[in-house]
Amino acid sequence: MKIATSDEIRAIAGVDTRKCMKCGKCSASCPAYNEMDIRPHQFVSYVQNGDVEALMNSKSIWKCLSCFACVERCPRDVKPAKLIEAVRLSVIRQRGENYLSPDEIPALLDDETPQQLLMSAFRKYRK
Amino acid sequence: MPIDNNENKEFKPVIVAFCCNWCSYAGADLAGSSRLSYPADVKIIRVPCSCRVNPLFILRAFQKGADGVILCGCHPGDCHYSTGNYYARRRMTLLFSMLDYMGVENGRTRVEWVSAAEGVKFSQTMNEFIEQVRSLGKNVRLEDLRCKKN
Amino acid sequence: MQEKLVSRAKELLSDGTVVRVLGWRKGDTDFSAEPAFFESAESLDEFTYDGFCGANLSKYMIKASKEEGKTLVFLKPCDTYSFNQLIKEHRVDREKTYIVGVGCDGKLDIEKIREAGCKGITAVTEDGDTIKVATVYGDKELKREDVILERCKACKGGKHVAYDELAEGCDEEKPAKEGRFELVEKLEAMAPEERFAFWQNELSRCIRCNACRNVCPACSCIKCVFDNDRYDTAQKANTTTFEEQMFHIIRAFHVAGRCTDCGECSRVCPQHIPLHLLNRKFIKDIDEFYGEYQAGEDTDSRAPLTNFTQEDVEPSIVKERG
Amino acid sequence: MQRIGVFVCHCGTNIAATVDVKKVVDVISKEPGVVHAEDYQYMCSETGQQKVIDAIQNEHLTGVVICSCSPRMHEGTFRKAAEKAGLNPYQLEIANIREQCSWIHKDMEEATEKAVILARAAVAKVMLDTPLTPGESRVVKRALVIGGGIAGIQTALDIADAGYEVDIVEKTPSIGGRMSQLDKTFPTLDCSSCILTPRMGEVNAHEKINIYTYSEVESVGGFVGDFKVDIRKKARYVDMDKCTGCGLCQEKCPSKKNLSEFNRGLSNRTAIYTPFAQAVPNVPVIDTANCIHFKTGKCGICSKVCAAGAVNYDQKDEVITREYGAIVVATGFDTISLDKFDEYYYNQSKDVITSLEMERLMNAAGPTGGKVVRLSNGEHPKDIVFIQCVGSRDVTCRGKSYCSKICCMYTAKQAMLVRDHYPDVNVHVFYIDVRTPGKNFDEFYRRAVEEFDVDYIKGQVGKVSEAPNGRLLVQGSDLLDNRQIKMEADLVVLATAIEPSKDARKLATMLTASMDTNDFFTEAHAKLRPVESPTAGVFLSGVCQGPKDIPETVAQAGAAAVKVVGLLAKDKLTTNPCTAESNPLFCNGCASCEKVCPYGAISYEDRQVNDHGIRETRHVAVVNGALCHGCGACTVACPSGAMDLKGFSNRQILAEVDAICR
Amino acid sequence: MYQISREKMPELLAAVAKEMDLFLPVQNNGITNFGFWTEDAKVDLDTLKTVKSPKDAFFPQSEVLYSCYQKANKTSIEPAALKDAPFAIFGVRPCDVRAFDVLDRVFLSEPADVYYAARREHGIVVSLACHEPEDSCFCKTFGIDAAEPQADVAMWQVADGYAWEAKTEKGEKLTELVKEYLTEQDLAKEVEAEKEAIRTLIDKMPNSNLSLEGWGVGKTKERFDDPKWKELSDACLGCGTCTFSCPTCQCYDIKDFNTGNGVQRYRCWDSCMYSDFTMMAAGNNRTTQMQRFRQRFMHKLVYFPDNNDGMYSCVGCGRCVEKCPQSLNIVKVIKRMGGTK
Repeated sequence: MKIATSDEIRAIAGVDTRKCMKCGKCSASCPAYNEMDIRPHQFVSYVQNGDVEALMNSKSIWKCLSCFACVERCPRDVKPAKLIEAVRLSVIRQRGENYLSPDEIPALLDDETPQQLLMSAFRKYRK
Repeated sequence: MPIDNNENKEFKPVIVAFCCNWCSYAGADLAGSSRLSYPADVKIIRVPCSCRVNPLFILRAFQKGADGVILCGCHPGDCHYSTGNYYARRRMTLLFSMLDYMGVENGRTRVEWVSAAEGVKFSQTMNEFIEQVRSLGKNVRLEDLRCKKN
Repeated sequence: MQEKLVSRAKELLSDGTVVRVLGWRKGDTDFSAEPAFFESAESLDEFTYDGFCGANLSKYMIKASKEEGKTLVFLKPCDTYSFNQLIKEHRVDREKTYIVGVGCDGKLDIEKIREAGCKGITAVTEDGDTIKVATVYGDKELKREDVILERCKACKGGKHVAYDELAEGCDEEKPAKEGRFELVEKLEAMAPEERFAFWQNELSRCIRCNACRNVCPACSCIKCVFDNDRYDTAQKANTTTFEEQMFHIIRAFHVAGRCTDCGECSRVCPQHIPLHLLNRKFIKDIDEFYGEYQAGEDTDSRAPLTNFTQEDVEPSIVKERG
Repeated sequence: MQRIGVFVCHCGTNIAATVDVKKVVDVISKEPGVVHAEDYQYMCSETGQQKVIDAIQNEHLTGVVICSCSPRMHEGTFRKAAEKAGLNPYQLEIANIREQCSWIHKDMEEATEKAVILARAAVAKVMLDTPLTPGESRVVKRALVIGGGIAGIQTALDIADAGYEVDIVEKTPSIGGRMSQLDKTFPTLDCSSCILTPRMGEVNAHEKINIYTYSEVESVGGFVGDFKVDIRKKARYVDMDKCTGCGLCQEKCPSKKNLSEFNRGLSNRTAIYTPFAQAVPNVPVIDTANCIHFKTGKCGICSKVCAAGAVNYDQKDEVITREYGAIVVATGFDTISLDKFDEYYYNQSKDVITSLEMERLMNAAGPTGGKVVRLSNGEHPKDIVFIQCVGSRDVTCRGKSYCSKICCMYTAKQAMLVRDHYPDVNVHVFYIDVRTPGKNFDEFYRRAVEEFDVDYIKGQVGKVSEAPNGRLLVQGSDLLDNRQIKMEADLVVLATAIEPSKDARKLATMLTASMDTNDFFTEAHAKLRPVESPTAGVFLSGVCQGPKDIPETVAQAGAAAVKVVGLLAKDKLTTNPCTAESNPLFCNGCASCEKVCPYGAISYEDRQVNDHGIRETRHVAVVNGALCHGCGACTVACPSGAMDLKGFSNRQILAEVDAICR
Repeated sequence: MYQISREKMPELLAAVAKEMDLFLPVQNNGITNFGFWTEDAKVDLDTLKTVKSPKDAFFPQSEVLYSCYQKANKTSIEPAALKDAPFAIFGVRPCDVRAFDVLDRVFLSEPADVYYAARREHGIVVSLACHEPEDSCFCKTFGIDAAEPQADVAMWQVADGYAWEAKTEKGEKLTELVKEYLTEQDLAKEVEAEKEAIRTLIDKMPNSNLSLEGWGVGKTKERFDDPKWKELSDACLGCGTCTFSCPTCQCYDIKDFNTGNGVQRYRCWDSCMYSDFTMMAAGNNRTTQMQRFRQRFMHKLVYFPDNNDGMYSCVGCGRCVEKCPQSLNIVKVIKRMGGTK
C-alpha cells in the first residue's frame, strides 16, 4: 500500500491541522470512540506529526460512522471526520484495498438493514 | 553589509525613502546613533504616517530621476494613528502590483515595517534595497526624458 | 420594446412622477444614438433604444440631480452598478431619480463593425444574433457576438442592482460571462520586458483627450488632479511616455475598488487602448488579496481601499509571486 | 518673495568631522530664496539660538532651515527660538544631517553632497510652509461615565475625588453591574457585595457625582473637551424625590411572576421592583410590560399603598442634554447566548446552568438562599460537572475566537466553594488549558485540586444528555488517559464565553470610537495608550475594551480616571496645527476620507461655494481640527487632492521629492 | 506623370527617409496614426482616416519653446531650435491638405508663429486621393474634392500601384530624389477613371451634400442664442476627442515644466471643450459645457469664416463623427440647426 503524505491528507480534507488546540471535543463527541484504536483527536496530531501510515493501517477508519458530530462541534474548524475520510480514501483508492466485497453482503443482511445503508457502505468502503 | 565600491562605482542610484515620523524615522535615527552605515544614496523624507504617502509622490520620484522608492512605517498593529499603515499597506500593494503589471521592475519599490527600536533592521533594509536597485541599474522604464541629467 | 419604453416615459411625465427623461435620442444614422434629456412628450418621439445605446447614462445623473424635480433614467443592468457607486459617493440623489431598468443583449460597437471591413455604411439593422450592414460598397452580415462592445464580452449577468421598475422582459438573469480576467492573466504571465513593451506601445497612442476620464462614472471629481495646477500634476498633453504612464496609473488607482468594470473607458478611447485591462488588474488583485468585491453591487459597503484587515497581504507579495 | 536663512551646525565634530560644513553653507547660500547661511559649533546652544533669532530679525527671514541633528531632538527648541524672534514656529524645518548623514557615512565628499541635498529638500519644504497657529478649544469640567458597574463606579469616584463633576449613565434601574451579581471573588474569596456595596454608597453620596440610572445615551455631538450628550431618562413611574424606598409597593404588587433579570431568570420579581436589596438608588421602577395597571388600566395598588405618593403612572421619558469634557465608556459585558450549543443541553435541561447563574445560586441573597440544588427538582446534587471554554476560543460562527480570561479562575472558585460547603459532592472540571497568570492565581487553582480534591479532567465535553434515571449524562474525553468518559451528573455548569454588551456597537457609532471585529472597543495604542480610544476625549474602562477580571478592571478604571483628570485639568486645549484641511472647491463629497479617518474628525456639510464664478451648494468634507491628529490617511484617500495636510502638504512633499531627485 | 508600384513603395519611402524625416501613416496594433518612418514601421497607406490628423507635422501636440537653466546664480535661456531641414509628410488626404490652409491662416498671419512657419517652409506634402471614401466623409460640403488633392505631390491609387504627380517646385525636388523608383507613364486615363469613381462614391455618402444654410459669415446673432444648443450639448462629456483628432483645431496652452535642472516652457494643444480652457483668475469665461460646445462649432462654422473671407475651419474629414464617445458631432449640429438637410 502506498502511504499518503500529511500534505496530501490535508489537501484532500481541506483542513488545517495546525488550528487544533487539543481540546478533545471530537473524541468526546464520538459515538464510535470505543471501537477505535486511534481516536479522532489523535488523527489530527498523527497527521500533523506525519504518521499517516499508522492511520492508514488503523481500524478506526472503518469504524468512523461519518456522523460528523466532531465536525459540527469542533471549536477550531479542524473537522477530524474529514481527515478520517481523507485517510480512508487514500486507502480505498488504491488497487485491491476495498474494505467491503459484495460476497460479504449476504451474511450481513437482515430485515432491519435498510437498502440505503448498503449503498452508502459501498460508497464509503469501496472505490 | 559592506558595500562593494569597485564593481558599481559608476552607478549611484537615487533612492527616496519615505519614513513615518513615529517608528521608521526614529529607527533611522537609531541606525544613525548606532553608527550603522548604509550608502548615502538614500535620502529620507519624513512623513507623519505611512498613510500620508500618495502614489503620486512615488511616481513623481521616479519621474524626477529616482531609481528606487522605499516606504517605511510602523509595524502593522503599531501605528501611532492605529490604522494608518493598514491603509498604506493596501495602497502600496495595489500600486506596486500595478507597476509590476506595467513592466516596471518590482525590485524598485518596497515597503518595510521598521520600528523605532529597529536601527539594525533599518540599516540592513537600506543596504539590501540599494544593492537590489543597483543590480537593476538605472530606472528607464518610468523615466521622464526631460528630467534626464546631462 | 422601444414603444413600450416611450409610452411608459410619457405616462410618468404626464402623471408628474418625473419632470424629465434621460435616455437616448435617435441619431442621423442607425448607429449614432446619443444620450439625451427629454422634457416633453413630443420630444420623446425621438427616443430610441437599440443596439447602439451602449452609453452608460448613470453619470449624467450627477448633472440631473442638481436640477429641480425628478428624472426618469433608463439604465441597463451594468449601468445600475455605476449608479449605485455614485449613490455611495453622494454624487447623485436617489430621491430625484426614477430608474427604469432596461434589458440588454449586448451592445454593438460601430468601430468593430468598421474593423470587420464595413466601409461607407448606410444602414445597420439588428436581426437577432445577425447584424445586417448595408454599405456603399455592398451589404454584409455579421454575427452579433463578433461586434459587441468589449464590456459585453464580460457581461455581469443582466441583473439590475438598482431600479424602481423593470421594463418588460428584462427580469431574467443570465449567467455572468466567464473569462473576464483572461487577458490580464495573459499579461501577467509575460516577462516584465514584454509587459513593459506591451503597455508602452498601447499607451504611446494616448492623445490625452481625457475621454476615458470624462466618461468614467467613478471619475466624478469636480476638479481632477490632472486639471489642477496646484500640485504640478496638471498635464494637457503627454509630453513624454512617463506622462502617459502617470496619467493612466493614477487614474486606475483612483478608481480602484470603485470601478464597476463598466468598460466605458475602453469603449470611448479613440485610440482603442485597452484601458479596461488596467482596471481589471486592480479588480483581480483586490479579489485575490482582499476577497471578492464588486463595486456598485450595493450602496453601503466599504470600498477595498478604505478598508483593511489586520491579516492583509504585505506589498512584498508582488515580488514573491514572481 | 521668500527670504530663507540656513544654519548649519557642526555639533562639535559630530557633524563637522564628516560633513564639510563650510561647503554646505557655500553651496546652499546660492540656492534661490536663500538670503542668509551660516555655520556654528553648536546651534542648539544659547549662542547658536541667538544667531538664529538675530538673523530672523535682521534679515527679515520668512523661513528658517536648521541643518543639524534629528528633528526629534531639537525641532521644539528651534521652533521656540523662531517664535521668540517673531517668526511663526511652523516656518522652520530641520535637515537631519547628523543621524541620517554624518553618523552613517565616512566619505567626506559623499556625506557633504548628501548634506547639501538634504538641506535643499528642507529649503524646498520651508518655502511652502505657511504660518500655522494651534487652535484653542474649551474644556467643560465634567466627565460622563457610561455604565455603572465596578469599572464605571471606580472611574467616577477617582475623577470626582480629584474635584471634577461626574455623571454616570446606567441603563438598568441600579448601578452595581455584573459584580453585584457575583457571590465571592477570586482569589481571596471575599464576598463580592461586601466590597462593592460600600463603593456604591460612596458614589451615591458623592457631591460631585450625579447618577442617571434607567437611562441611556441617545446621541453624542461635539468633540474632546466639549461634548454634547443627549441622555434619555426612561420613565420609572416612581418619583425619585418622593420615594423613601420602604418597599411596600413591591410587597403588595399582585403581578409577581415576572422573571428576575438580576437573578438571571432563576427567580421571580414583581412588576414594580428594585433589582436587588442593595440597589442604588433604592427606588423601584415599574415594568410596564407586566404591570396590570399598564396592561388593563385597572389595579393601581402600588399607587394606593405608597404613603409618599411617589408612584406616578403618567411619568414620561425625558431627554436631557448635558455637556462634558470627557467621556468614559464602561459598558461591560454579558454572557453569550447558548442557542447554538445544543450539545450542552442548556436549553433542554434546568440542571444545566451558566456560571453566572451558578453565582446567583451560590449567593446567600440568591433564589435558593445560597443553597446549591438541582433546579429541576430542588434536590441536593451528588455530582457536579464544570465545563470550561464554552464558546470561548471557538473560531466557528458559534463562538468567540478569544479567551474570556476569567473562566478558569471563577470555575476553580466555584468548584472549591462547592467542595467546601458540600464535601459529599463530587466536582469534576473539564478543561482544555488552565490559565492562571495573576497574583496568587495558580496557587488558588492548585488549592482547588490539592486541598479540595476537585477532579480536573484534561479534555472537552462532547455531549450532555439526559440519562434514563433523570440525571444528566456527560460524555467527554480524558485526553491524558486517552479514554472517553461517560459520567452521570446532577448539575452541569457552563463557563460561558463573555461578550461586550449588545448596545456597545450603537454607542461606538455615536462616539465615532472604533471597535474590533468582536465589538470590543479599540484602544488608541495597544501598548502605550491602552485606556484611551483613538477618538480624542473618549476613554475606556473595564471589559468593554477586552476581557479582564475585577482587579484589572479597577486598575484600568483608575488609569482612565487619571487620563480624564489630566484632560479636565486643562483650561484650554491647544489643537495640533498640522491637521488636514479640505478645499471645498475641489471636494466632491465622495466620503472616502471620512471612511479612513480613525478619529471621526471629518464630517460633511452643505456649503455655498464660488468656484471661479460658478456659485452652487456642494456637499463637502469639513475637518474638525480639534479631533484631527494629522496622520494624513484622508489626503491619499481623496482622489481630487482636495484634502491636504498642513505642515506636510502635497506640494511640500513633492517639492522635497523634486529637491532630492534633482 | 509617374507610376510607382506597390512593391516598390517601401523602397521609395526608405529612400526618402534616408534624406529627411518622413512622417506618414503607421499602423500600431490595428490603429493607424501619423508617425515617423522607421525600418520596422508598419506603413499603412490604405486606411482612409488616421485617428489623429497629420497636423502634428506642423503643429505638434506638444513642443518646447525654450528652456531656462540656472547655474551658480546665473540664469540662461535657450530657445528651441527651429526646423531647418526639409521633411516629408506622406499619404495626406485631400481634406487634411485643406486643413493645412486653415492652420496657415492662423499661424502665418502676422505676427507669424516662427515654429510653425519653419516647419511649413520645410515640409513637403505628398497627398493621396481617397480611393474608398467612408460614410463619415463630408468634405464635399466644404467644396473639397476628394479626387483632387492639392499638395506638393499628388497620388492616386491605380491598378497595381499609385500614380504620382508633382504639383509644386518642392514636389519636383522630391520627385527628383526618388526618380529611380518611379517610372514615367501616361496614366491620364486611369487617373481620370479613379477620380470619376471617387466622385461617384462621395456622392453616395450620406453627408456629402449638407446644406450650410444658416452658417457662415455674419450668422453670429442668428445662431448664438439658438435654443437647440442645449439639447445638442446635453450629452457632451467635455473631453477633447473631437479637438485632438481634428485637423484644424489650433488652440494651445503654454506651460512650464520643472525638470530639476531647469524649466522648460512648452506649448501643447488645448481644447475649448475643457473646463479649464483659458482659465483665468476669475475663472473660465465659458462656465457651462453648453457654452464650450457652442464655442467650438460657432468657431468652425461662423467666427472663423467671419474673419477669414468665408473660409470654414471644418474640412469634413469626419474624424469627430466617428470618434465622439457619445455620437455628438458637427454633422448633427449642421443638420439640426441649419434648417434644411
